[in-house]
Amino acid sequence: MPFEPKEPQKEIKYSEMRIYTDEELNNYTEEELKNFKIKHDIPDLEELEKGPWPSFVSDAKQGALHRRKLADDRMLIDRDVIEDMLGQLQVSFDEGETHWKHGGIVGVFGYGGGVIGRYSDLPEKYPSIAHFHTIRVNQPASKFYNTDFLRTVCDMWEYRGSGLMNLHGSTGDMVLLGTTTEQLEPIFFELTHELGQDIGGSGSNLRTPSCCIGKARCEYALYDTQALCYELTQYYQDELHRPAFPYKFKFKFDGCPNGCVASIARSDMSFIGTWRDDIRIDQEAVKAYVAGEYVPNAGAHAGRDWGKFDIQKEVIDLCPSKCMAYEDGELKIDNKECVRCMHCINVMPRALKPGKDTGVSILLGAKAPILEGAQMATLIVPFMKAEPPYDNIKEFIEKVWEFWMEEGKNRERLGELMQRFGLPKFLEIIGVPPAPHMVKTPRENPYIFWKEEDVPGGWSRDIKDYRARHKR
Amino acid sequence: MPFEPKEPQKEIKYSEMRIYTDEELNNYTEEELKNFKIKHDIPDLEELEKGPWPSFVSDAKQGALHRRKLADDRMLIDRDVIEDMLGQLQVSFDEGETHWKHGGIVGVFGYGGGVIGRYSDLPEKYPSIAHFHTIRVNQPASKFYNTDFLRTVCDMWEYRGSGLMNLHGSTGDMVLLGTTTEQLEPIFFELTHELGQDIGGSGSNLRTPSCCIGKARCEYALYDTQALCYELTQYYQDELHRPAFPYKFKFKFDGCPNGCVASIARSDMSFIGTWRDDIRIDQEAVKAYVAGEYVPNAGAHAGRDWGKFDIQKEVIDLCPSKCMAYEDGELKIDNKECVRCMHCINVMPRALKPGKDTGVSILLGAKAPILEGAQMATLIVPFMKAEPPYDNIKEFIEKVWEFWMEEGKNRERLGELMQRFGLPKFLEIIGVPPAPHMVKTPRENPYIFWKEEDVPGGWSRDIKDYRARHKR
Amino acid sequence: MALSLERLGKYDPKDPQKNRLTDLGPRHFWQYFPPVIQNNYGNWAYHEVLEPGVLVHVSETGDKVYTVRCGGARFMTVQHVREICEIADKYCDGYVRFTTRNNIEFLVDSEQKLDALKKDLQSRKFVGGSYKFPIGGTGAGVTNIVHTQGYIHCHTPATDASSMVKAIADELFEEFQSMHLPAKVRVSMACCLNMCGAVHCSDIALLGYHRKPPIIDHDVISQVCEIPLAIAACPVGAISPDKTPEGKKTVKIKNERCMFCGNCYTMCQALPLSDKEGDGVTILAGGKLSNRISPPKFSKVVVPWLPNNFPRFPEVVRDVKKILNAYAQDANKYERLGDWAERIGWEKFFEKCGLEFTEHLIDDYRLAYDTWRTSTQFKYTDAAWNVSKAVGGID
Amino acid sequence: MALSLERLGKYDPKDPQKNRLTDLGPRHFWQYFPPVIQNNYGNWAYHEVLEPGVLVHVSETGDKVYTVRCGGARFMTVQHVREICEIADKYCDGYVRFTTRNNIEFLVDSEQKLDALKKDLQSRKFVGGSYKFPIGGTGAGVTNIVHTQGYIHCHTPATDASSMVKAIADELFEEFQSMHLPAKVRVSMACCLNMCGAVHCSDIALLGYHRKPPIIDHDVISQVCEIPLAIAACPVGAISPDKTPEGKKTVKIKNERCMFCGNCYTMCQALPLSDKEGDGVTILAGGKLSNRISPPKFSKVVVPWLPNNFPRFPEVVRDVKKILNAYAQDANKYERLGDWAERIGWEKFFEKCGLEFTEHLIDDYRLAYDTWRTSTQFKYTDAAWNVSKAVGGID
Repeated sequence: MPFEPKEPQKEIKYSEMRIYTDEELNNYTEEELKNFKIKHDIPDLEELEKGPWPSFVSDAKQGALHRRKLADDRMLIDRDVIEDMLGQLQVSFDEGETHWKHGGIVGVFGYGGGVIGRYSDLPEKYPSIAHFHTIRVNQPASKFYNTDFLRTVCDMWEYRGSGLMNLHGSTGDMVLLGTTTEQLEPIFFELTHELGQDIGGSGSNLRTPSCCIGKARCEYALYDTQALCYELTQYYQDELHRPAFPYKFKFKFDGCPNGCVASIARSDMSFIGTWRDDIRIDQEAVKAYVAGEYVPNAGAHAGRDWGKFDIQKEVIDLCPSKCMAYEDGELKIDNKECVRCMHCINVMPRALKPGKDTGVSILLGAKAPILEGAQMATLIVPFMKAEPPYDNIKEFIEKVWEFWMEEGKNRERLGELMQRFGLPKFLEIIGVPPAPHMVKTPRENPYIFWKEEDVPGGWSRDIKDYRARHKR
Repeated sequence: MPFEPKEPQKEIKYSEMRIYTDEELNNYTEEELKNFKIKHDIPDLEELEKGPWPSFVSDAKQGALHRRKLADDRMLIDRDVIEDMLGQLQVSFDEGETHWKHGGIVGVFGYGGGVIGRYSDLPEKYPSIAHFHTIRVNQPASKFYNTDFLRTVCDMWEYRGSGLMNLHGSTGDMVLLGTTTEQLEPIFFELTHELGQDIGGSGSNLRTPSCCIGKARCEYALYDTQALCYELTQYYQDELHRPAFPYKFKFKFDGCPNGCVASIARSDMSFIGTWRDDIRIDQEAVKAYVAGEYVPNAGAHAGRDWGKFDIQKEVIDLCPSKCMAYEDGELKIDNKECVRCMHCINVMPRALKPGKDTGVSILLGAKAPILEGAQMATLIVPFMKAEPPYDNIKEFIEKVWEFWMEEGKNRERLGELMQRFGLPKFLEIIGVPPAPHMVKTPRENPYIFWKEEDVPGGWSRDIKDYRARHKR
Repeated sequence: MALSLERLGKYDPKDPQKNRLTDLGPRHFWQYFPPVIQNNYGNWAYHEVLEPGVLVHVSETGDKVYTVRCGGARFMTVQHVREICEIADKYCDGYVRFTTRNNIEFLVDSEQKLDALKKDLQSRKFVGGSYKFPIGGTGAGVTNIVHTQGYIHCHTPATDASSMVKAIADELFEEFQSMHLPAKVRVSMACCLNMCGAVHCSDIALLGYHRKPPIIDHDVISQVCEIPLAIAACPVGAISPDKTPEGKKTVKIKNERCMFCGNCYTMCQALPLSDKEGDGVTILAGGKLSNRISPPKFSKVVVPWLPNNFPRFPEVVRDVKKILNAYAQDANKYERLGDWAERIGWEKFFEKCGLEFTEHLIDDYRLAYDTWRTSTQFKYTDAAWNVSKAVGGID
Repeated sequence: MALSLERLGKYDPKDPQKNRLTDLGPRHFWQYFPPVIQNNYGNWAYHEVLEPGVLVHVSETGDKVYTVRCGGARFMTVQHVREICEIADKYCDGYVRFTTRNNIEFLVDSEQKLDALKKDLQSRKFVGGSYKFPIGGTGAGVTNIVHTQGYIHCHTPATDASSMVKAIADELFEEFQSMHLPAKVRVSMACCLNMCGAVHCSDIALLGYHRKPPIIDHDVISQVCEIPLAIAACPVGAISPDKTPEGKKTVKIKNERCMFCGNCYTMCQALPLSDKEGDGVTILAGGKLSNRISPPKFSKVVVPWLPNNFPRFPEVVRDVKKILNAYAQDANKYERLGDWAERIGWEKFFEKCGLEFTEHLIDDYRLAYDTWRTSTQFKYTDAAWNVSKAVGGID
C-alpha cells in the first residue's frame, strides 16, 4: 500500500539534531511578554493584537522577545530582524506603500529557483532586514508532518534565519522568510544533508507540485494523489530546479471533482480524480438518510434550521444533469447521464460512493490574471488511468511541455499559448483528437480556418480560368 | 385608435390603374403550361418541380410562358428575362458558382439606396439579364395588403421589369427582381406618383424598418408596433434615402419578448415591448386550463400525446426566475422576480395577460457575422414609455446616431463600435448611467481602466518624491 | 389615374427633378387591415391554433378572425401574386398578409368562410405537382424556411438558396403541416457569411461557405478597387499591399490566415472567392430569438462543411433530418433545440444526432476561450473514449 | 547527526560542489502519517463534521480518526510552530497536518482523546488576547482566509495582506466557528493582480489594486532594465521607447491606456506603481472551484475600489459583511454565493447587498462582449429605473 520513496528516507530525531536547549526555547515569561515593547513604535500593529483571530503581530512579538533573550552566539543573523520587520511594516502602513525593493538574483548553486531575493529600501533605518531573502522548502505531499521534522526546521531556521515562516505559501511550499545571502548555501546544505529535504520551485520552473489529502483521510479520493504528486515531483526534479521553460508551470492533484486544492483554477496541468463506472448505492443507507437517521451533507450544516432532510429538494432537484430519481423508496441514477459533480455523494456519503473504475481527468492551462486575464483549466483528457509508474501520464506531460517549450514566448503560460494557437491547432500538435467534451458549446461564429489540404484542388487557382467562366 | 398618416393616402383602384386585360393575364392554358419548355436546358431545375413544397421553378416557368404569350408592346424589357434567369441558374449549378457580377452603382436621382445594381457575367449567353437590377419597395408595416395595391404593382412590374419578385426580402421590403437601368426612374415615378409608395433602404442607410403584427392581430402586443414603425420610417426618411452613416442601420419593432421579427438578433436598435406592473391573472381561466377545458399553449402542440396538461411541469417549473407557484388551486406570481419571458402567458393566454403599464426595452448593436462576428443586441434602456409623438424615443435614437456618426469607422456597425469603445465609455458618451441589467455578470477580470480624475492626486508624480521614500 | 404605358413613364430624363416626389415612405398600414382587424385593433383577448396552419384570434368584443397560413417560396412571379389576389378577393374581401417568414396569410372573419378557403387552397397545385398554397407553419412544427437570394440574384453566394430550401422543405413537409415537435423549429438559410438572412439565431441554420482564399485579379485590381479599402476589409489582417512584376499596384494574401469571410470581395470585385470545389454548406443549430424560458442564443456550427450537391443537396437534407429527428425524439415539451442540446450536453447532441465532431467545430476566433469547457462535468461518449485511447488513458 | 553550528555549516565556499546533494525532492509523505492514517489509507468509508471544526472519518475497518481543525495565520514564528509541536506531541503522537487553506489539523484516533485536545486548544491565547488555535473552519461556514505576503515580504503589493485578513477574520469569527451559512464561503486575499493567491475563483476575494500608472525612473531605467522586455510586458501596448532630453534610452507610457496590472514593474524595477492615494482594494465575489452542482466559475468584481484604511480596513470589512449577510439571509441550502447571485440575477445581487453598481464593474477587456446582456430577461431595480429616468423613458 505505501508508495516507496526512490531513496531511503533518513529518519530525523530532534533530540539528536537540536540546537537549542529547552531553557533557551522557554527563555521568557508570560509577564515579560505582556510588557514587551519592540524597539520601534508600532501603534497600528498593536491594534491588530486585539480581536479573536490569531494575531500575527502577537506571534511576531513573542518571536522578537525570544530572539532578544537568546545569547549572541545562538543565532547567525541579526537579533533584531523581527523587530525591524515590524517597524518597517508600520512605516508601510503610514506611507501606504511597501518598502521592499524589487528582488535581486540570489540562489543556491546549480538551481534556478527556490530562493527569492528580498531587500529593504530603508536599510539605514532597518539594517537587520537589509537582506531578507525567502527560501521555499518543498512540503511533503498533503502537508502532514511530525514534530521531529518541524522542530528541527525551527531550530535550523532560528539559528540561520529570522525564525519567521509561512505554513504554507500559496503554491504549497513551507516558506522560510528572511535570511542573508551568506546563509543561503549553509541552509541548503543543512536541508539536504541533515533534513534530507530539497527546496521548491520559483521563477520559470516547474513549481512545487501539491495535492489534496487524498486517500490519507478522504473517502472521495479517486486516485492516489500523494503518490502521483510525489512521483512526478521526484521524476521532474530537473524541471523543478533548472528552468528550461518559458515561464512557471504548475501541477496540482485533486482527488475528486470537489477540487480541494483548486487545481482547476491554479495549475497549468490539473489532475482531477474521476470514475467511469456507476455510482455505488447502498439503498438501506439512502433510506436512513431519508428517515433522518443519518445526518445529511456529512454534518456540514449545523446551528440553523433548514428543515427535515428532503431528498427530492436537496439531492434530486440539485443534480446538474437531472439524472436521479427517488421512487418507491429507491434511489435511481441514470449513470450515463451523470456528470460526476459529487453533490449527491457529498450529501449522502454513507449511502453513495463513486464507482471503482477510477482515474483522472486532465485539464490544462489555468492561471491567475497576469498577463492576459485569468483562465480556468480546460478539459482535455476525459479519463486516464493513474497507476504507477504513471508512464501514460508522463508521456502526456512531456508532449505538452515539448509544444510549450518549442512555441511558448517568454513569460507565456501554457493557457495563453493555447489561446494564441487556438484549441484545434493545439490538439493537433499534441496529437489529441478533438472531442465535444473539450468545449461548453461548438463555435458560434462560422469563421473556420480551413487548411489547404482540407479542400479538393487546393488553393492555387488561376484568375484566367475564373475569368474564362466569369466576364469582368 | 388608428394612427393617421402624415399625408393623406391616395386610394388605389386596380380597375383604374391596370395595364393588362383579363385575357392577357390568363393567356395560357394548363395544357400549354404542362408542355412548356423554356429555351434553355434546365434539368436540375426541373427536378425541383417535384415534391410537395411550392416550386419556384414551376412558378418561374408559368411566368416565362405568360411573358412569351404577351404581345411585344406589352412589356418594356426583354421577353426572355425569366428564361435567361433560369438558364443562368442551371449553369450556376453546373459550375458551382454564381454568374452575377459584383454590383455596379445604379439608383434613382437623389437617393443613396433602394436600388441594387445587378449584371450577368454571361451577357452574351443570357442577354436579357445583362442588366437585372433590384428595387426594394418599402412594405407597409407588418405586411398587410389589399389586392388593388398588389395587382397594380404586378402590372407595373410586369410591364417595366421581369415580373419576378420577393415577398419579401430579408429586411422586410417587397423586392422587385430584375429590370434595366433605363427603367429605374420610370418605375420610381410610377411608384411615387401612381402608387403613393416609396422605395426602401440599402447601402449605408437606415434600412427599411420592420415590425411584428402587433396590435393588429396579437393579444401580446405591448405597444403599437405599426404606429412606431411607421412614424420613425416617415420621420427618418432623410436617413433612409441619403446616407450619412458609417454603415447600415436597422430598426426593428417586436411587440413583446417573443420577438417574432427577430429584432434582438437583427437590428442595430431593437424595440421590444415590455411591462412594469403585474401580470394579470384570471384564476378561473387558470383552473379551466388545469381542468383541461382550455387547450394549453394556444393549441400549438397537436398530433402527439404529451399527456394531460400539468401546470407544475409545463409552467411553474419552466419559469426562468422560478417566481410562480400553484397552490390550493390558485396561481401566484412574485412579480418583482419576474423576468417577463412570456412563457406562462404563452401557455395560458386565456388566463394570463401582461401588465397594462407598458412600454419598450431598447437594445442596441445586433448584427450578422460580418465583420467581427455576430452580435446580439445588448439591453440598454430597460423601460421606456412608447406613446406618440415618441419624442423620448427620437431623442435617444439621435443621441446614439450622433455618437456613431462621429466615431464610427467606415463599415463599422453600431455593435462593433460599442465593442471597440467598450460599454462603459459608450454609456458615458450617450449619457446613460451604468446599471447591472446591461450585463449578464459584472466583469471577471480586474482590469479596470481608471481615469485620472477618479484618483485623488491625479497621475502626475515625481520620481524624486518616490525615491525620497524608497531607496533604489 | 392609371399606370403609364410610356416607355419612360412620368420621368423626363431632360429634367429629372420635374415632378419628382420623394420621401413618401411606405403606404400607411391602416388601409390594408380588413374591417375585423380595424375594429379590434389592440383588443385581442387570446388566440388558438385550431389545426396546423389555422388560427383563430378572439377579441374582447367577441369578434373572431380566422387565419389560414400557407407556405410560399418568397421568390414569386407576378402570376403567382395575382393568384394570391384572386383568392384574397374571393374569400377575404381583397385583403392578404405576409409574415416575416414569408408565409402567406388569408384572413376571414367567420368560421363558415374557413372551409371553402382551405379546400380551395389545398386544391391548387403547380403543373409540376407541388402545392401552391400548402397550409401549415404554425406552432410546434417547422415553418417556412427564410432564405437569401443565392445564385438567383446575388454576386457573393457560396451556394444556392432557393434550390436548397426547396429540397429541405420537401423533406420537412410533414413537419410543416403538423405540430408534433417539442417546440417550434426555425430553419433558416443564408447563402454566404454576409448573412442577409441573419440566420445566426436559428434552430437550424444552413449557411453557404467558401473555403478557398480569394483569387487576385492583378491585372485590374488597381483600377476597379480602392486597394486600401480592400486591405482594411480583412478582419484578420491577411491582405497587404504588393506590386505585380510589371510594377502595378496589387495586393498579396496570406492564405493560411484567411477565414473565407468574403468581406474583401464585398469591397473589391477583383478578389473573387467562389469555387466549385471550395464552396459548400455549413450547418448551425441550437439558436433562438425568443426570450421565452431561456434568453436568445446563437446557433452553433455542428456540421463544418457539406458539398454543394445541386439541386437537392442530399447530404444537407440527411444531416438536417438527423438533427430534427433526434430532437423530436428526445426533447421535452416546450424545449427548443438549443435548450435541449444544452440540457443533454453538446457531447450528447453529437452522439444522439449521429454527427461527427471535428476540430472545425471548436472555436478559435476572438472569444474562443469562453467556449472551452473549464469543468470536469461532462458525459462519456465514444468521442471521449477516443481521446482517452489516443493518449494512453485506457487500452 | 546534528544540525551544524558552524557559520557556514557544511558549505565550503571554496568548493561549492563539494558534498553537494541535489534533487532530493520533498521528504516522502508516508512517514508523516499517524498510524491510524497509514493503517486505513485508501479505506475510508465516510466522514462527518461532528461540530464546527471537528471531523470524524470512519474506515471500512471500523477505525476512526478525529480531526480538530484550527485557524492559523499562515505567517508564524518558530515559537508558534514549536507550540504546535508541543500540542501534537501531547495529544497526537507527534503528528500534525496543515491544510491548503492554512488551517492546522490535529488528529487523534479516539473520541476520548478529543475533549482534552479541544479544551487545551481553546485555552491558548496570545498575550494580546487573540486565540492561538481557534477551532472551526469546516462545512457551511467561513474557513481560513488564504492570502499573500503584502507589505510583510513583497515588493509589488497594492495593499497589506496579513492586516486585512486579521481585520476580516476578526469580524467573521462567528462564521468561522459555526456552520449556519447556506454553503461554504471561501474568502481569499491577494495583494496585487499577480495574484500569488489565485483568488480569482473565490466566493469573496479581496484584491490589492493600483490606480496610478507607473512612474518612470528615467535616470536608471536603461541600466537596470531590459527596455524591450518592459515594453513587451504591457498587455495593452501602452509602453513605447523614448529618449530623455539628455539622449538616454527610456520609455514613455500612454497613461490613458494603462490598466494598472503592474506587469511592467514586475519586469522592470524602474517603473514603480505604488501610491498611497492610488492603491486600494477591489472586492470580487461569486467564484467557486468545486465542480459540485455548478461548474467552477470566476469571481466577479462587485466593488471597484476601497481605500487602504490601515490597519483595520473598515470599508472593506463593511462591504464583505454586506455581501455575506445578504447571502446568508437569501440563499438556498447548498447554494454557493455565485450560484445565488446567478439565480436571483446580478441586478438583484447589488440591490440585496446594498452595493452601488458603477461603470467600472462592466467588463471592457478582451472578452467583454460575452458579458453583455443580450436578452430582455431582467428584473426591475432602482438602478434600472435610474436609467429609464435618465433617458426620458419614464418621468
